Amino acid sequence: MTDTIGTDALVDWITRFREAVTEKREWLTELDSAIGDADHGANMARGMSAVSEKLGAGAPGTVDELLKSVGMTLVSSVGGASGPLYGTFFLRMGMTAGAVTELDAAGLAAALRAGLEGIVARGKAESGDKTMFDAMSPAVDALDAAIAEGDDLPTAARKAADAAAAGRDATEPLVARKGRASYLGERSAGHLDPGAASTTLLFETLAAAISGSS
Amino acid sequence: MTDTIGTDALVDWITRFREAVTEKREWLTELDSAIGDADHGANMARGMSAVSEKLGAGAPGTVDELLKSVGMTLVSSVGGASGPLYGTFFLRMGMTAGAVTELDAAGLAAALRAGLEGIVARGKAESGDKTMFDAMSPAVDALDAAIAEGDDLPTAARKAADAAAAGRDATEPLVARKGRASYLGERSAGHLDPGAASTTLLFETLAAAISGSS
Amino acid sequence: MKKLINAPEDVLVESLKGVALAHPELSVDLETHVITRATPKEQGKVAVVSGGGSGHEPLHGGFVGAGMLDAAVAGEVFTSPTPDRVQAATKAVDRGAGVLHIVKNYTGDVLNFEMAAELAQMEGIEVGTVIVDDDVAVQDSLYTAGRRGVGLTVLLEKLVGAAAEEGQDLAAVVDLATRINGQGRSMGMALTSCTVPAAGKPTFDLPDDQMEIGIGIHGEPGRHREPLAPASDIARQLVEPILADLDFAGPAIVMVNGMGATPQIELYLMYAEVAALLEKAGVQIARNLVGNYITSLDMAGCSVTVLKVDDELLRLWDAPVNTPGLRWGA
Amino acid sequence: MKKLINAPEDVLVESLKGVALAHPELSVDLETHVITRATPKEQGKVAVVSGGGSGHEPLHGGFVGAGMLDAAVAGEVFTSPTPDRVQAATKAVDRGAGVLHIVKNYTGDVLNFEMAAELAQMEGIEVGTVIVDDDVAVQDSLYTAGRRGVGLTVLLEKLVGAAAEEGQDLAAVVDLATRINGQGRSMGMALTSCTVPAAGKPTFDLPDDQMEIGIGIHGEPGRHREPLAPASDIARQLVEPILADLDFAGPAIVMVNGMGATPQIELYLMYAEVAALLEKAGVQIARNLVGNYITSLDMAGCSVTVLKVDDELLRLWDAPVNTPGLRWGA
Ligand SMILES: Nc1ncnc2c1ncn2[C@@H]1O[C@H](COP(=O)(O)OP(=O)(O)O)[C@@H](O)[C@H]1O
Ligand SMILES: Nc1ncnc2c1ncn2[C@@H]1O[C@H](COP(=O)(O)OP(=O)(O)O)[C@@H](O)[C@H]1O
Ligand SMILES: [Mg+2]
Ligand SMILES: [Mg+2]
Ligand SMILES: [Mg+2]
Ligand SMILES: [Mg+2]
Repeated sequence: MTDTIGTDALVDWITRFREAVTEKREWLTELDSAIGDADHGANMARGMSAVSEKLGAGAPGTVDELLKSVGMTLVSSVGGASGPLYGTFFLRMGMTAGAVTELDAAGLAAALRAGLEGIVARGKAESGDKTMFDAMSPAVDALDAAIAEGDDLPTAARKAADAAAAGRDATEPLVARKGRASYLGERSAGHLDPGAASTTLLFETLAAAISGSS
Repeated sequence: MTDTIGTDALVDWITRFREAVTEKREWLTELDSAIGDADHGANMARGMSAVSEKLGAGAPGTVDELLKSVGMTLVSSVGGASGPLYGTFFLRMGMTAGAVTELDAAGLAAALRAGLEGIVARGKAESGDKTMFDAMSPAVDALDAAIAEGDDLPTAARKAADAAAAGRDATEPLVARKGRASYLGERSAGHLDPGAASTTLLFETLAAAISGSS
Repeated sequence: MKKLINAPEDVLVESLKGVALAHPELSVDLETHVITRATPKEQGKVAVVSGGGSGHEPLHGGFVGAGMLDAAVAGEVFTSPTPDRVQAATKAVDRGAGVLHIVKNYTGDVLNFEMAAELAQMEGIEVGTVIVDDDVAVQDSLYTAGRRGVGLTVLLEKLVGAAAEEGQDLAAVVDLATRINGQGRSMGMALTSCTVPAAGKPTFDLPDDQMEIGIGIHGEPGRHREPLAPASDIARQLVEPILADLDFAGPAIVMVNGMGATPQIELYLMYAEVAALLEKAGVQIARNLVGNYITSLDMAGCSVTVLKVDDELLRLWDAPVNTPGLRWGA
Repeated sequence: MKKLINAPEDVLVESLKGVALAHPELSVDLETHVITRATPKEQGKVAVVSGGGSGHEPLHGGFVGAGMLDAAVAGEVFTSPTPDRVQAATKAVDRGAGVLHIVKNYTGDVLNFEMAAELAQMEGIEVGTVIVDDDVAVQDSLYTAGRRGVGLTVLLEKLVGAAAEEGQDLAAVVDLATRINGQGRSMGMALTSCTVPAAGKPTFDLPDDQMEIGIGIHGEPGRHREPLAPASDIARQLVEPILADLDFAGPAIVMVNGMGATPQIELYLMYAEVAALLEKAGVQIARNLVGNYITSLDMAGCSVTVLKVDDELLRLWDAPVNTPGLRWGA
């Protein structure tokens, strides 16, 4: 078993993520209706379809070029909070990955960690603020822990996805402190955070791409 | 039996008419919602309550002063189509009645006929245009006919009220040619004319005032 | 009924109170509901008075000011004001050169302004009248109440106001008004009914997937009801009857007007559709207005008005105007 | 969903097309959704750029023109525009004296404008930023996203636009903007939700007898929901938190703003209520705006903005402005 993820698998990840946000578009928007402005589904679907179009014209051969292209496309097609945040995530991932054609488990973990840090640098979210951070941070932590325990990449990615989902579900009772939902004060409690929901899709599709490619 | 109507009975008529339009206010507005602008009830209630207030401050002793005062008050408090039309009706009635303290059957019939002609002079309505004319004209005709047949005043007034009601009901299938309802074209058919409905109340209350006072 | 009001019967006066507070350049009489300029125009110029039921704001009160109206008489919601008030306004603004009454063609408005003109003339004030009847949704006929006065009223008040301001005499101003009325047409549609405060519920029920074509400005239902359609189709349904009624090839002023609850983003979208159709028909849009100018309370929908113009009308259009609802060059 | 639109995804571009057709004095880029003045201001003057999600019209595009904005960047409905577009607008209008970005305090707007400023600065354009956060419905805190930028944005764009137009340098313009942001506050409420075209149904459900207090401008629910109340009570609920947050005794500019579907007759009525409450609290209303200036698509409701002013701010307020949404002295 090759415990790496190459550019093809990364493209597969991006494609699956695009399909997932498109399929769950209405659900994401519904979540954003409850505590935001009812556009998270549209934002993610617009951004990822721009990414697909970009990649369809020819995907770069190295991991850094590929992920930076994804990031730049998101930055320049989404707008809203999620555009710069997801955009920065992929840009930082790419910068950390470097001009390679595949990433091993440690390389992927480092890249994801850099992406997460990029989101924090931009958005200043902390744990419990009820944002995408609350799904992403446990997912990256779980990936690190699984690799440290010696899990193979598919297993580690699966654990990351599960941690993201758990983190997403844990946003429900929270009172938001960042993003639009914070304007609702106490009324933001009792709803899942839309960004945490899309981030869970990001890790679910990563796990699927990795097991599909392993 | 005194076959006349004096100023007291006329005041009673006006009071009863006020009560009737106030009580039927919502119905009149509903009729006007269907083929007009949803204000006929409010217009008539506002006008007649202004009239009551005016008369409450002291009713004139002669028929002409009384009816002209009613007419002027309606003109200056209703607005819309019904203000000038009902206002002119009472003004002309008063002018025709003259400075008397009571009207006999022929005098009342002549005054009502003059009122009707005033409405036509202002509004140019013809029979079948789906307006208050379609209730008032048969009512005045019926009064004339009853008096010619030798009916007493209460009986004649009763027949006039019945003719008004029949005229009102006959407006239902008509396509309006005057007033706001005319803008609806064919869609105005299938609804009673609100003005014909309030005119019927005018003759119903006249009959009630006359029988109450006879 | 969801409205920012207190008691329904106080809406008009309380709203006029707000107009008075917001616009020190206007005088608002809370008894008679007459709005005049705080600084009257010079003696010897024709005064222009309009009015009608309330609920069409900014029409008419929002068009009082230099270059447009001298007075507006506000009736109750959707109810023409009474003759005594129109006469009072007429008398107040007469500067010795006569007064033009701009009357929208509704039986109520026509009758009340007619009586008002009689009263004013009895006091020696010369009164001219133009009856605006531009709504092509209504079939014109000698035997009916005729066409309604709708959107064209806004353009006419601006143009005639400019002519009066520059000192044209009453006969000229009446002629101009009559000419404008002859060469302008409008057509409107509604996505929703409006709710008259005193009635407390929508004037008509319109299912979620239906719209009314050929409405007026009083919440009256239109000529027909049909399934909701895209903006391009709605534009066609508004523009075609206008073009069918009068040859508009050549320069024109075009207004896309909101009925009160339709936001600007939609009105501009409609304007793009309307402009494309008109251009295809040889209409050159020389000037335009896009916004809420003659509304129907909280109705959602829009109307289109097209007015054939020449250099003279464009000159009057471009003349300074300084009112709450329309302002440029001042 | 009852709207005058074609396909939901085309609303923005098709509406911008209408803006372009209606306003030859503006340049509208249908690719980047950037609106600029057709005639740029003189070299050597600070340029003022704003932008944000669409659906708030006339904000921001309707405020481009002499005396106000140099460019507006229109994002998708309720979605901040992307950094590349803001940067393109910044570059297009820079006249060598630097550019002020006016940003409403939403995470999306702040992040995208921040990236845009970085991009512009990399190209050697000096960029100053003011983040408007005037909404007292939101509790202010270092640990949250902070207060939203709402109604004050309109007043700030006018005042800062005037300062830039008269030639004040970037530091002065930034200072002025910061000062204005410090002394203005707003609060809003909704009678109905709005409907985002792409979503196709109302963002939140609000029963017929309920209203939302403390809403923003993106159809987000407010701080709390309560039974429908008379206008006088609503005015109190909007004015009190504003006065509790800052001492407004003295001269002020006051705006009563409609959310998009509320007609003028109601806004003026609200203005009367608001003005009475403010006066009682020692606020002297020196200037006012009543109308739809910063909207939330087809939401019914209103907001109140109060800005403390001095003679200098009043001078800038009275300076000529010539935009589709705000115009005087020109
Ligand atoms: N400061 C922040 N840091 C991290 N994530 C954030 C922050 N602010 C908002 N988000 C995320 O962005 C999501 C909303 O994205 P989206 O709806 O696309 O943008 P917008 O809020 O501009 O409409 C939220 O659900 C939240 O997860
Ligand atoms: N030209 C006319 N002649 C006679 N009656 C008329 C005429 N036009 C309208 N009406 C009557 O007026 C009634 C409407 O009155 P109202 O609703 O109070 O005024 P408006 O139509 O101005 O709102 C109609 O139902 C009709 O009976
Ligand atoms: Mg959102
Ligand atoms: Mg009526
Ligand atoms: Mg009426
Ligand atoms: Mg958004």
